[in-house]
Amino acid sequence: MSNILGDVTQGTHPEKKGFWRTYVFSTDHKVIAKQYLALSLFWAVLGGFTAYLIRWQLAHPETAAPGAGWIPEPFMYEGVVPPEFYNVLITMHGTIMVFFVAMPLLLAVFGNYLIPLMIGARDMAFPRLNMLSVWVFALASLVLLISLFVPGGAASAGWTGYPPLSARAIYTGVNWGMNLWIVAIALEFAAFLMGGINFLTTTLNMRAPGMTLFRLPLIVWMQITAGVVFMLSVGPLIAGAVMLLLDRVIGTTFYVPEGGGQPLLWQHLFWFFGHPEVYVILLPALGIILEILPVFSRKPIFGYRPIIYSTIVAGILSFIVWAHHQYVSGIDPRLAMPFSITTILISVPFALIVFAMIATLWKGSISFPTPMLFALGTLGVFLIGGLTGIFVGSAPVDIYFHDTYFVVAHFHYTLFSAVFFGGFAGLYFWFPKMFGRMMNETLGKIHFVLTFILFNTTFFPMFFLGVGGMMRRIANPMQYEFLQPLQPINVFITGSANLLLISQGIFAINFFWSLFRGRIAGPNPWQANTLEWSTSSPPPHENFHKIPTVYRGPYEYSSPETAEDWLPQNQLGLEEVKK
Amino acid sequence: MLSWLPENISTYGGDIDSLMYHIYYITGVWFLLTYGVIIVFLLRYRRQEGQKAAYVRGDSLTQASWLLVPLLIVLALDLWIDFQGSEVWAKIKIDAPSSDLLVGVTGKQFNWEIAYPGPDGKLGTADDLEMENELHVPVNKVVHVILRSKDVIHSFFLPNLRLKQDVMPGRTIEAWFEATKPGRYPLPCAELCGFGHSGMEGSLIVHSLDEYEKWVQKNWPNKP
Amino acid sequence: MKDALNMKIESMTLTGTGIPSGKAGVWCFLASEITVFGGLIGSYLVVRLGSGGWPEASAHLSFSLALFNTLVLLTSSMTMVLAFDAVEKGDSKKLRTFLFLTILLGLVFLGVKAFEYAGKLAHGFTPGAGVFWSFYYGMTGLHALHVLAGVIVNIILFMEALGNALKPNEHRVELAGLYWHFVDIVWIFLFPLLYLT
Amino acid sequence: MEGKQHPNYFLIWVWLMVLVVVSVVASLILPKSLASFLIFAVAGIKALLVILNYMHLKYEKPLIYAFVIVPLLFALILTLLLFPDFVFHG
Ligand code: HEA
Ligand code: HEA
Ligand code: CUA
Ligand SMILES: [Cu+2]
Repeated sequence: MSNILGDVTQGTHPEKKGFWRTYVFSTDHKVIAKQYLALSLFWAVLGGFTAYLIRWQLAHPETAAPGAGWIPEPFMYEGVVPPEFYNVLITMHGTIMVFFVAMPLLLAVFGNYLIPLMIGARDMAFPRLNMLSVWVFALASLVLLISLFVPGGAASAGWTGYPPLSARAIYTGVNWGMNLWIVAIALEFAAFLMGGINFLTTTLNMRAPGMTLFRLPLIVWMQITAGVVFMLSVGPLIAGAVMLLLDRVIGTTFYVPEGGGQPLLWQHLFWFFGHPEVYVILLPALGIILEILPVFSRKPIFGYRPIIYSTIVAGILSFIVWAHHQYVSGIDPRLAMPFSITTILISVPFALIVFAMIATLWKGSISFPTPMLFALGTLGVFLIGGLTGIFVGSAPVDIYFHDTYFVVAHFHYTLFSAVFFGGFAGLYFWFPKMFGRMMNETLGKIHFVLTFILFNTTFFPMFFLGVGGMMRRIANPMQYEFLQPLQPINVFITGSANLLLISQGIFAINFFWSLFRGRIAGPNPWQANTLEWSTSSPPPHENFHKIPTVYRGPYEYSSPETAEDWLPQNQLGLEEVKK
Repeated sequence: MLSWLPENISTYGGDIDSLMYHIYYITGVWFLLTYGVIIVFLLRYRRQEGQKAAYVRGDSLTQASWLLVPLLIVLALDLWIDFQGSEVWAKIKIDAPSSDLLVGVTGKQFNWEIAYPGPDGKLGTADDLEMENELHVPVNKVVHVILRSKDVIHSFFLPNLRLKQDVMPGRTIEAWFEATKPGRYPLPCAELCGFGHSGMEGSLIVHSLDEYEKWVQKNWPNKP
Repeated sequence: MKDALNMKIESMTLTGTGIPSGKAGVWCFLASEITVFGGLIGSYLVVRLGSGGWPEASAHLSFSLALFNTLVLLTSSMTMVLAFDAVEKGDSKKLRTFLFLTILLGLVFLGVKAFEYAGKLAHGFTPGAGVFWSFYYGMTGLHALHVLAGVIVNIILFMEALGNALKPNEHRVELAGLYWHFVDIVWIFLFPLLYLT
Repeated sequence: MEGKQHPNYFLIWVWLMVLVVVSVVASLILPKSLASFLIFAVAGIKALLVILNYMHLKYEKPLIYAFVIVPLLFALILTLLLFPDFVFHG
């Protein structure tokens, strides 16, 4: 504990350690990444289960959900979801998916695993802090799990937790569940703050010789931008969460109007974080596809620097768009328009990134193994999500679309594309590096096709629901006469969603099967350039036998310098040999 | 897709709808373009024996202009959307016309309480009439709604009028509309407000002018 | 094989900013702390300016206790920086003295704070007594927690200094100092925000 | 530490004390608005003294300045954009 900030230079470990030190209390960034992977997959299963119950209730309200009969009484009644539990379900679904799946999977897993390897370092700048981070995250997970089982039930004010609904137990009947929810999220923030500090310091200080900032792989840029954006946006929400917790526990009135408080304040603090947060999730996913596209088109990334600048511009802009979640919440109407303008303008930097990706394909030599398929899937799905963001970004249009399924469709198109398409792309791509074995291609392709089709059949119809006026967060659309004609869509969506969930089983099978039976990968199965591929798979403790020296940028594919179509960053090229 | 919109019966609903269509066409074209280009590239440049990819890094200005020109178009379209949006927004939210009729709507778990000011036109006086979940208004009149909440946040949603406004406890928020067609329309709550949120619904009853007069006569028989 | 020395040499050839990692990390942490207190103080400002009428409530605060605490905390910042100075000069006796003084001053601050809270609570100014009191307890409470954390860090350093175990990690006195001064700066603003205006 | 330059720590402390007294006196004798202005100006100066000297920002690289200025800027933006909703509302 006292040595948390010790440099890696002081923290050399002897090679041999017991089981506990190697797999559980390890300070090795690769082990920590895998621990995060295990936790996030655990939560993904739980998040998927909540989605199943939500979808069942929406399509077949007040009927027993198959396979849910075992859930005991205060929660469900022989498989039937009561309305108060429906609110718990969406709250937990949103919280789990955003904070306990997306963040750990995209930031903690890929960031931890890749940053040191890609910059040519032996570990993070603060390995012990890194270990602390995963354990704080595990604690957060535990607290969130416990919150499900305390008397009074779990948090049920939506993942956005708007007060006063969330500020006083009388409005929901939820007491400790909500308090623990706040604590869990605060702990999660603490874990990712540690992670962010580590990512940034590591990238600043631990780069291998020759690894200048503009030779970093783009995913590293994306990860640290995401980390910085996270660290700078989460502060006000931490303050806001403290206020919310105090409101609940010691009776302050920050958000309670009877005591002079301001419920609207929470919304501002939440979205000041909440919007940057969605880019915190998106950027690493974009980073993943930016790594994969050049490898499988055997071409350099088109416009490496412009992409970096766009990322930074998008990161900065993301701090001044937050009130687009509040157009109809009673903010000053004069405020809405500037926010609407900045919101829509943020499409410019993302357009650049998208165009750069497309230009990378141009005149490439493109092959389609599973990681490439998922990368292209991410791009395709994110495009729809981003473009529909323009609808809700326009303030007058959002008057109608706010809190309808149009928004639900929009954010599943963006989030799901980032988290699952992007996450799967990354897992299929780096699985050989992480575990030394290849994943099965056939199963992978089947998984992709099913996920891509079923994702679209699940979420595209939600746009129609939204246009038709269906509100989100309602437990039973059949209670509304004007929504009854839309019910067949809901039934269709639920059918697709169930198949989508089941088809993820293919991934699970592939994952575990390949873990033990997959083809041995070798150090560089994709013939990629970045440094992680220059060491063995999986890399040894402390990553490299000798710290590599870097001679060039990460995307020198099909370079005229060599006859091969790839040229690793650490390989001496013609020019260096001449010298 | 947008044909699923519920029937529009408000004076400014048309503006919102046409803005929606504009965005729909713009994004639709971009969608088709980008998807088209991606698919063409994927087919055209798939791996073939003995063919090496071109070494293009997009560094030079001529190459980067392949990014910059489309980007300028995006920027122009963005500003266009913003510009149109500002006009519609100003019309709806900032330059509200003066009211012909005032109603108070108070959200509470889990009902809309509706207060009509009565003949004196003022809310909070003795001749007020209170009703649950039924909002009666005349057609073609500008109605101002005074929104309040007794407990948590609710959201006053009239899909057919393209009107949605959260009600915020501790604050008074004003919204307005002018309905153009008599009938009965849904008035759900669109913000999560507790276990009874689902099903919190009232209705808007738009009367023709003489029907409205009858309704007024029934409720305030000795109107001065 | 790779022993500590080897790694040290290697790490010197790494490409970096020239800022020691520990320091960069702490500043990075402080950057996000700035937004925590920035958000809190910003909220306080707007809510206060928007509702008027708070000077009456803030008149109930004990100005003299807060003034005393201000002096205590400012002084503790000096002792902390003198402790760091002692590290640079390699004077471990002075280091122990100044760390001890800093801890002591921190504890005095917390003691006074506790006394102040008790007095307020006894007069019925509970956290629920209005939004001014919410902010009062919220802001000073969060700050006090930071002071407490700083005291704990300093105590750990002090213990190590006692056993001379600090030797290889002396730079951590500087890092702890950065944090401690930051907490001091927060108080520099809380004092006028709550007690003076 | 580069160059072993040192501010005079004790002198800085004296200044801090003086400034505390200034702001206290200001709050007692000056009219309200002027006093507030002075008090926050003084608080700013005190903070600068601490950060530049005790935290040695004076001797740091520009990157560290960014660690201070950027978050302050964002906090400022947040606060300013909160004004319409909480200060200027009817
Ligand atoms: C990863 C997640 C993610 C991402 C990337 C985005 C991206 C964007 N989002 Fe989304 N959003 C969410 C996750 C995300 N969002 C979530 C979770 C919510 C709901 C939270 C809740 O209430 O529970 C939400 C809600 C939300 C709202 C509030 C809706 C409401 O509640 O009423 C708005 C409104 O402006 C919005 C806008 C945008 C915009 C403009 C973008 C832009 O960044 C998109 C930019 C990208 C493109 C535009 C595509 C590429 C560009 C081109 C191909 C060029 C052509 C384009 C033009 C000419 C315009 N989002
Ligand atoms: C990353 C974010 C994310 C993801 C992936 C999802 C996935 C899904 N979500 Fe959603 N959702 C949210 C974030 C997300 N969601 C948020 C933030 C809300 C708002 C909450 C609120 O209103 O407060 C929401 C709300 C929401 C609603 C609206 C509820 C309402 O407003 O009433 C609905 C309704 O259909 C829904 C459905 C689904 C479905 C069917 C899926 C399916 O796609 C799920 C499919 C499941 C998986 C893909 C996981 C499978 C498991 C694995 C991949 C691991 C297996 C591998 C091993 C074990 C090795 N979600
Ligand atoms: Cu009222 Cu939802
Ligand atoms: Cu947003």
